[in-house]
Amino acid sequence: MPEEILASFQVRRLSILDENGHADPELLPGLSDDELLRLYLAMVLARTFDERAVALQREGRLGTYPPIMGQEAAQVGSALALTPADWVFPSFREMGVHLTLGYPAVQLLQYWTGDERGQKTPDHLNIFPFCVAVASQIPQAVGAAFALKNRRDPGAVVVYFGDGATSKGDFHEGFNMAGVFRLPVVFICQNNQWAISVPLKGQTAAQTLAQKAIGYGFEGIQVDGNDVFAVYRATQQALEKARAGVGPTFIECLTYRMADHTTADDAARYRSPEEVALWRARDPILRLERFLAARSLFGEADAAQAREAAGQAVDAAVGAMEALPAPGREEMFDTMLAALGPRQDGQRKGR
Amino acid sequence: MPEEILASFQVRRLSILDENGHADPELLPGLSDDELLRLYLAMVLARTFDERAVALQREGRLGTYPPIMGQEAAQVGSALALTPADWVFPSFREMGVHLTLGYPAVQLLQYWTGDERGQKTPDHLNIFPFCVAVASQIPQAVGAAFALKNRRDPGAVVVYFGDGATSKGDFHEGFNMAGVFRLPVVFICQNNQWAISVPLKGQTAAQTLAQKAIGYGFEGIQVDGNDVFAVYRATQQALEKARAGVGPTFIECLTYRMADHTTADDAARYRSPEEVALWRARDPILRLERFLAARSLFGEADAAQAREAAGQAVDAAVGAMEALPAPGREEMFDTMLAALGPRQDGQRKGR
Amino acid sequence: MAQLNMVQAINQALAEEMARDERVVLLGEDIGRDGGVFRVTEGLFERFGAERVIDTPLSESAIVGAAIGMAACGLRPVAEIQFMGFTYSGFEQLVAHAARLRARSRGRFSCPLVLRTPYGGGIKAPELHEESSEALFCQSPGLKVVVPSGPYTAKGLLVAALRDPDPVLFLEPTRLYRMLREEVPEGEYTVELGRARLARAGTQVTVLAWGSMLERALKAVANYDAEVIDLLTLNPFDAETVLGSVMKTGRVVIVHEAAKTAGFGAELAATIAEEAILHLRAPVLRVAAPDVPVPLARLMDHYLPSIEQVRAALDEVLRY
Amino acid sequence: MAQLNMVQAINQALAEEMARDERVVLLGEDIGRDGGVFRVTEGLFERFGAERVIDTPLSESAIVGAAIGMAACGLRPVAEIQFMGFTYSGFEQLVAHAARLRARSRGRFSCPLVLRTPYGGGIKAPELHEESSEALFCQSPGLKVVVPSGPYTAKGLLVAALRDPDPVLFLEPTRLYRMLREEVPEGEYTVELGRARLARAGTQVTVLAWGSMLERALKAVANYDAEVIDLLTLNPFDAETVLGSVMKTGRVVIVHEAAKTAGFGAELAATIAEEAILHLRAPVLRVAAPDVPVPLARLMDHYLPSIEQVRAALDEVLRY
Ligand SMILES: Cc1ncc(C[n+]2csc(CCOP(=O)(O)OP(=O)(O)O)c2C)c(N)n1
Ligand SMILES: Cc1ncc(C[n+]2csc(CCOP(=O)(O)OP(=O)(O)O)c2C)c(N)n1
Ligand SMILES: [Mg+2]
Ligand SMILES: [Mg+2]
Repeated sequence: MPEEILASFQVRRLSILDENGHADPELLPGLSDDELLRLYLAMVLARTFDERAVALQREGRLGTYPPIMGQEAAQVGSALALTPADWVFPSFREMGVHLTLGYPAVQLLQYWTGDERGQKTPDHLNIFPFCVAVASQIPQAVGAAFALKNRRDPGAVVVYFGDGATSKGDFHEGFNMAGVFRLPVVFICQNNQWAISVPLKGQTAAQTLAQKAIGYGFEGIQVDGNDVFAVYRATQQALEKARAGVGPTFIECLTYRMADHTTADDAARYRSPEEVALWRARDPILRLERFLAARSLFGEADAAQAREAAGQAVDAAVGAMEALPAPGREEMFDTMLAALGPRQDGQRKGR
Repeated sequence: MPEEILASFQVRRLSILDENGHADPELLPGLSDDELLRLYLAMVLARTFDERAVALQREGRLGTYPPIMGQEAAQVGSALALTPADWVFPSFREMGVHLTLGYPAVQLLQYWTGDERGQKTPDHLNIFPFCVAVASQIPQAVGAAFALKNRRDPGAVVVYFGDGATSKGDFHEGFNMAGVFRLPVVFICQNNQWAISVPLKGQTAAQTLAQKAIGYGFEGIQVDGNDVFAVYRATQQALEKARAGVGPTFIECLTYRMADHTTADDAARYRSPEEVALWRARDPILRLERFLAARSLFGEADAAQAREAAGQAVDAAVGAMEALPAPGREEMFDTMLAALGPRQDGQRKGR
Repeated sequence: MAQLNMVQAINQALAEEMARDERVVLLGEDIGRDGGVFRVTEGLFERFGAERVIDTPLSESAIVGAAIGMAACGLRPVAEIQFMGFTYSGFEQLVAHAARLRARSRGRFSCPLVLRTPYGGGIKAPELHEESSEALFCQSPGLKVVVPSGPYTAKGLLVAALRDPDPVLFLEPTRLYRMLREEVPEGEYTVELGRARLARAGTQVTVLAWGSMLERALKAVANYDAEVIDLLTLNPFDAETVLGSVMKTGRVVIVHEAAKTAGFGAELAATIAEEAILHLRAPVLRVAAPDVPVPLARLMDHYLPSIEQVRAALDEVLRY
Repeated sequence: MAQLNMVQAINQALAEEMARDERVVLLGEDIGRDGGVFRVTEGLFERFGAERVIDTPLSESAIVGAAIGMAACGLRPVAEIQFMGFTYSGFEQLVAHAARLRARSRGRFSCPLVLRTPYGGGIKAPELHEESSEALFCQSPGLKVVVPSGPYTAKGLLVAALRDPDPVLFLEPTRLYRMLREEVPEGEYTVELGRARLARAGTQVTVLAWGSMLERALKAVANYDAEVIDLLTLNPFDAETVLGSVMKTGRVVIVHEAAKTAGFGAELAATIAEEAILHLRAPVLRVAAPDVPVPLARLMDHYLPSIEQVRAALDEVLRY
């Protein structure tokens, strides 16, 4: 009768590709050479876009911008596991997801100049607008999963957020509701270990974020977030579970924000260069290059060529973005409601 | 490298006193006969107050009232572990805590007639007002714990809430913050298995509520909430930990709401009489009586006498409450701000 | 045609729309098996099942947030928040997200949800169960705010809200739930959003009211030559009808049960002071609750505007 | 006396009060080692330590909620919400709890907290970083709402807020943070809460403004005989000063950057329409943002009231 153990739980960690480019053959997803190269090119595109965006901001050609550098494996690996039927709810730092899914780079740039037209997702993609209010996209994604389930839709929902988001009430309410109704949703946390200046241990006393899933009665797993194969595999398995009606999964991608929080931030104020250097060595692109090289899929020249091609694509997007006309005053009115009220109507006409 | 176990967790359950009144001698708290009787009398007082309050409501002499029947062990057992230096943040269903700590019964009744004056805690008690907005008292309690720690105050904070509250964002944000700062706070959930008509499994997919603490990096334990010794022991240990700077504890008291949610509710709409009967047999008072009887501390006559004395005390409170003058219009103004603004001043004067 | 109270009228509107349109789903606390704490959703769980009448965990922010995701993904969610005072914890989802999704996505996604919540005082309930904070939500340009004043308008406005392509906050005056009975046609009819209703014609003074104060205002004007306008929709409100009446009478009394300062009466008065000032013969008076937190039952009669207070205001403006 | 900008003035107020009163503690996101995203708390973590300058998890509701508990237990918490748009997720704690604790406990507990947040548009920041939803908080009778318009008033009002026995929402106009420099005395002084300030004397028209719109209003009136009143405190606002000026000039233009409908300008106009109508010679005009969601940077100039719009309103009322 006295003290007994009611329940036991374990948190697993998945990693497949190590820093030297060695992959665990049993866990390696069965990807063709073409698919492997696609992963690589998508990561290079994400990195290139990011570098260019930061540079544009420095030149005053873009507004405040949140770099994704270091998080390419987490973004590209998860995005490539998706199908067109799936829905994506991003936070504000998933440009690598967008690019991988084919969201026009010109629109991403446009958005980061402060032009909402960049948020109009093309019709063939199910990507919600960026969401700056941390964690508030999570219950929305859960609602989308409700709708998919209710409509017997074959898709699943993937929602992205950061480590900081795990402290918000909406993280909790969304997770809990998804658990209760076993909804087809995959929660992907890019644990880049910083929420602006607050390190992980200032965000939670929990040893891992993955273990937070225990409180909601579904599976949580930590993956090496700089390992594109681990991220891909975990996402794919979670999506399968979701589609099979088994319910939600929480994937913690342990990664690192290699750059400043945004271009308005100075990370040197609150973290050491040593820490950054440590993680630079764990660069997700580097290790994929090593893997590909070992498979003779890849050489120095290929790297250069990939970067060159990505650079051209981004340059074209920059050019196109800068050629766009400025939004007119009526943009404020024209998509806010299906039909404006009388006062708004007057205001639109300048009255 | 591949899949590894990162962390393991266990959730314990504590029970000391079984339904037949047998106690585990190793775990039984070292209480004197007097203290044991005090526990008992406090539970009888709580039960008696509750019965009378429900009856008064039926007669139209009290407003909507949320019965505590069945939860006396959880309330009295935890309250008796407190010291005067501790702070209490109740939800709205802790009349047993209030009575045990010496909160005037007349004020409790007054409050449930819809008279805020009942919420003016006497100066010698540190009990926050009832909090109807579910879970919102939790971050406030965490703030109080911050203050105690900051001021090197010897007290700790105890915050009460129900199973339904565990779904709220404020539960999460408060727990998480308490974990990060290792604050001296004890979280006591009276898991009475229902949140109005929603049963526990509609509230969470987790197998226990106690396991939710894992996500915050501190200890969670389930206790038999109808076992006053288990509740007392767990609370006392948690308070010691809090005072020693070890941080928060989450105690899930698994109990049952034997009555309707409130006097405005009809539980027969959503739960079976069998379930209620099952839990009636687990009545926390019954099993304490059996324990006391086995120790020859107690006979039938004592029970009758205890009930009689409690009845008289409550009757006196009812009489005193009903003799109170109605609150005057100026009551709305007089304690809302240290100094009213000019418009409020005019409104107070009827302008 | 049956005589229904407001609870029945709302229930009927929900049932009919659910039968008509399978995208309509309900979610909220205790709305399923229990039929809602006011029994507004009674019988719908039995009739439409757990997939369309969803008992949620106790999570107001997730209720609103999930409704947004549902709405964007092709459902027509009707979320219930058990009492208006608990909308505050879903406030961010409602004003920062539901009200802006169409704008943020430049029309790619819309958010046709209805958020129903019992609202207003006078029912002897605990704290936060009697809020009338409608003005908070009238500052969200993408959100409609609707307040029926009786069973007939309740049904017609709710059906209109359910079919609206944008989010609607639907405030149900709790005090009226079972107080009034009216002829309510079975089957489909709508009351247009954004239009006020002339509740009583008159020439000397215009009284503006909504929700449960309409009932009180109508009682108060019994012996006055007063025109009474029932706003019905607060955002966007029907300035045309309001101004038309004010220009005719030259006198205005606004009645609302929220505290006076920054209540929705302020917007009405301000609009009148901006658009009809040359027609005014008297000060624009607001009869409202005092600027104190909503009290509990035993002080509620002192808090809510009374018939006498409305009459005193009428007498005052009529002195000019 | 030094020339300080508003960031420096607020920093100085915090530092001085923390040195004077050890009960004053700060909490918020990134306010510690990072010194706040606007550097308002720079140096305070180093000077006062982690127990008094508390970097919290990313939890707005808990920040406000914890501040309530701290305040009730004898501290003087100053909570920072990183941008006003994120107060919405702490809304319940602020309006349902902080603003009511004294009333709910009938005076046993009080809640002397200050909630600081950057507020307003024009800084080219992402969504929800440029909200000016002050009117939402002016409907909470137990909560004071304060908006400085420059470094001098910022320091003096903040010190007054810190010493106030009740909760104060302190809105810092982000656009002004580094735009204006003023003489700011070192050491203690206060600017009284609840009092407006005559920013410019005049006789023909009264302009009411606050926060960052004051700067714009002052520019707009350059060639007019206009009296400009800087509200400083919105709740409770200084009706006496406002009405005194209006009764003198007979004309009013209200300027605010929030959307027009149900913005705080409505309360001012309504009060004037109630108390000073016989003195008015012209419609009470509001120059405000249109009723649309706050846009991003590239539309912001279309959204915020411009000097030209203020002048057009002045010209219009002066025609009467
Ligand atoms: C609710 C809310 N609070 C504060 C902010 C300001 N803010 C923007 S990003 C950020 C940190 C987010 O950290 P994390 O969730 O780890 O995501 P990351 O930035 O690392 O991608 C903060 C505090 C916000 N956007 N939303
Ligand atoms: C935020 C909020 N939402 C809804 C309600 C209405 N309500 C009152 S009690 C209750 C259920 C609470 O369940 P639980 O936390 O288990 O406490 P119990 O009533 O069982 O003591 C609900 C939904 C409320 N008071 N607060
Ligand atoms: Mg992060
Ligand atoms: Mg319960």
